[in-house]
Amino acid sequence: MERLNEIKLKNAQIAWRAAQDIEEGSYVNLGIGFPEMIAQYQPEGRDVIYHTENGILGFGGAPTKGQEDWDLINAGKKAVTIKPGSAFFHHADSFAMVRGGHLDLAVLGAYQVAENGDLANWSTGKGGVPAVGGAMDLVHGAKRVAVVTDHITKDGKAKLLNRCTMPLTGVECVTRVYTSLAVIDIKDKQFLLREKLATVSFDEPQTVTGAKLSTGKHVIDLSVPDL
Amino acid sequence: MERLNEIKLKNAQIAWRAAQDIEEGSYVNLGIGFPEMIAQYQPEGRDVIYHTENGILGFGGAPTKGQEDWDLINAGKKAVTIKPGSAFFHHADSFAMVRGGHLDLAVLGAYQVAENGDLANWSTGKGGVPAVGGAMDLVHGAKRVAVVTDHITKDGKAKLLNRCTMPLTGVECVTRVYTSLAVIDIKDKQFLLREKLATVSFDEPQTVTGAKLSTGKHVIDLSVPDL
Amino acid sequence: MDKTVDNLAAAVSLIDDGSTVMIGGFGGSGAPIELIHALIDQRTKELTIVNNNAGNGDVGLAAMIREGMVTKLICSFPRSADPRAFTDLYLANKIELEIVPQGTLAERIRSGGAGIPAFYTPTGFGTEIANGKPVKEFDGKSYVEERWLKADFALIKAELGDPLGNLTFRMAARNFNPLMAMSAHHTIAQVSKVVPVGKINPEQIVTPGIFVQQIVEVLNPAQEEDLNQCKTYYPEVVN
Amino acid sequence: MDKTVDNLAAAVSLIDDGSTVMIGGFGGSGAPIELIHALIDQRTKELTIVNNNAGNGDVGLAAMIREGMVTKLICSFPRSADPRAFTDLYLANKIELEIVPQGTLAERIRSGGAGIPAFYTPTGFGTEIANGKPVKEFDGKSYVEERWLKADFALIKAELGDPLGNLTFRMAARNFNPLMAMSAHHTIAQVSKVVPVGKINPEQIVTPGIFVQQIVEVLNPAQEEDLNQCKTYYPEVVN
Repeated sequence: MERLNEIKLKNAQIAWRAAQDIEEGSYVNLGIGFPEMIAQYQPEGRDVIYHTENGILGFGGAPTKGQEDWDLINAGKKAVTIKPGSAFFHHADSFAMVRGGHLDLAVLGAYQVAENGDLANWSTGKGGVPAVGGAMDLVHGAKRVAVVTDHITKDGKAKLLNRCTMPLTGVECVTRVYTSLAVIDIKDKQFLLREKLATVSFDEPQTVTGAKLSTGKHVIDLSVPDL
Repeated sequence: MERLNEIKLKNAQIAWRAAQDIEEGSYVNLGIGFPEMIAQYQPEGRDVIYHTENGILGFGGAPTKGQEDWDLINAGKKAVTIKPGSAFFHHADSFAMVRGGHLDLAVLGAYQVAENGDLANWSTGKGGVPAVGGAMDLVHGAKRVAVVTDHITKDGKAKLLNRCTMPLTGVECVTRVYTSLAVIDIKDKQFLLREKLATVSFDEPQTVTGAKLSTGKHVIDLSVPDL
Repeated sequence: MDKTVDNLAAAVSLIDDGSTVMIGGFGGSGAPIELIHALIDQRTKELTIVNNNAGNGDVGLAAMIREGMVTKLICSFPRSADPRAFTDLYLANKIELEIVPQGTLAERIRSGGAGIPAFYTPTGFGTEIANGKPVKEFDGKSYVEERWLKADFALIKAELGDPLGNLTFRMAARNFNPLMAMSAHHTIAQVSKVVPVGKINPEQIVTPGIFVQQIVEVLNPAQEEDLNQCKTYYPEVVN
Repeated sequence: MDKTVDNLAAAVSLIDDGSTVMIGGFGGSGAPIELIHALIDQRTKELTIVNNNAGNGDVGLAAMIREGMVTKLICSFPRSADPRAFTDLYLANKIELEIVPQGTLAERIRSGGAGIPAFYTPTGFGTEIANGKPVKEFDGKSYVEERWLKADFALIKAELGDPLGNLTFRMAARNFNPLMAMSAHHTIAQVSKVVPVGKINPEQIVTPGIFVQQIVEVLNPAQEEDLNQCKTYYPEVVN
């Protein structure tokens, strides 16, 4: 475990890896927080249009400090900018885009992901103030739902499980998970290891995964730059 | 019957009478054809905003011949003009206005009206090509639904009936009927005679009405200008 | 990303026999006449068409129906000044008709685009339109359950369009066009002018590009009403 | 017809204790701070508030909650940079919370305005959000039935407004504002500028006046974010 903690990818590197899979011309929603980083690693020259729940298509990065316009924010309520060709719309139209299957991809964070694609990312179920935002709409709306997450929790527990124990965000919705150790697809209610760090063995990711991690012939190295 | 046919109001006069009841500041939809005439008799100085299903609020009368813009038409596909303060919107928003109860009044034509407020105005039930348009939405959407109609059909049959025999447009939706002989309210599943032409007796309208026409103390003269 | 297509024939070339095609417009206003004529040229068959009406005269949707390309029509009002094309086939039992109240038609199309498989409406309750549909009571009032309407393709008409597919509409030519853009799997927009990306004020975009797959410029588009006043017949009869 | 009202106090004066009030905005963007503060001045009690969030810092909705005016909050995300006002009352069981997924919240509000008493959505199926709600299968997939949401009043923020109530919105400050205008029985809009009737291009009106009952001009409206950066506290504490 300690060894894995030393060699595992940083969030920026997981975000970089997720960014490589986003296709030219895609419409993409990135969850608040960690997933937002993905936009920074969008490969040069690739056109991707980002959607935010609060009614913008085609927003760009943060403005210079002091240049914020608080009518121009993203779902995380951070100030953003707009690119040429952006559009504003109200919340019902925004979620028509989401629920209607118009987004090619949503990338979200996770507390837990189950081998059947169930996702838990909105409530730890431990009390406190619940807050769901747009996550439940996104997981049943976007054409493809991916997750970026550390492979294990801060206290060493598996986040990839047989069944989620925390309240669900959506059922059977996640099809790919980018973790700090591996890239894992979910297909036919199974975790399929697609890529792993060159420095971990085939067995190591399984030791920190709470469900069977199927490995096929096609597992390749998960290779990312230093960031 | 022949006597009634001689003294009965013309459509323009029925339209005039209906126009007098439209309140300052109302949002109003007028059905295709005969009801459209009502707008011509809107009392001077009274602000009324007309809605048309195809996405205009605040349209005005017909343009000068030759000045038609065919992107600026009403539900009857006749060329109209716009007044200052008009707005364009798509069909879902247009019917949100209708179905959501935002229109103060809809005035429609009728084949038949029943004493419980049922309306038949879309299909004679006799074959041919059925066509419903926006009528079914209007009758269950506008805050108040009124009808303008001749009191009897061209071949002398009653249009105000116990029960409609033609396919219904809506159930229990009409609350006032302006006919060529009288103004009749519908309340508690009864026709209540409110106004009648001074030249007809209390009994005459009943003879051409297919349901009980209740008369109270408050029946007044239906008085309209020559038009 | 550039969604512009060079010509009308290319724009409609993906449309296959048997497709469901939504066509924007209310009567002639907002009707994408040039796209419809390109589809007629292509002789695509067995189409299910969704439109508010059933065409007028001898051009546009009426011509498409007259040419026998349409198996089924879903509309609210199949009457017009000159509805012969539809009426003749309908009375001869050669075209199927699904009549939908206009507001329900609009909402079913929007629902298709918004991922709402069904909704309840007061419209049509107690009428033959509700036959066979579930009815449910809410707060003491009865409503009819209506299903979403989706399509393989939408042919729409817009005013300005940019290469990302962002659109504006001219006056009441907006009508069903933005809704059909949302609902169809593949939306083809004819625009009266293609402008550069960034040229349309983002607050004034009515249909964001995410709902549009292809745009084709048609300068000075014809109005169905004008064509019919001139007794235009499409496709032109060649002696 | 002139829907303009002279001042904020007059604009909110109809709002009674026990009302359901929708408040526009997403976080601070599009939040009608000045209208909210006018309502705080009026000390209206036992309100049910519909908003995407639960306020931030010591101004606007947060201040209204802190002052004990809110009995129930219907929202999607009651967290913010500084959510103390809500969190304290919530954890002390002094305010009721109904959590609604954001897209479902938007659609429920729109449905209220559009006369759709209920609709089906995939959102929340299989989660605790669906507890107690009817579930129905369409085309082999399961959906949750959700009800419309209506309100007695809406407080919204717009950019331009004319005396007929026609409105435009500034950038992403649009968010829930047009939907709440549709859904509330009585909509009060604060606008950054009142312009004469006819001044707004009818193609560019986002909320037609039919959805708006009163408008009040608030020149240079405050941004919640700016107020919080300056540690503003409303109502000001007078020594």
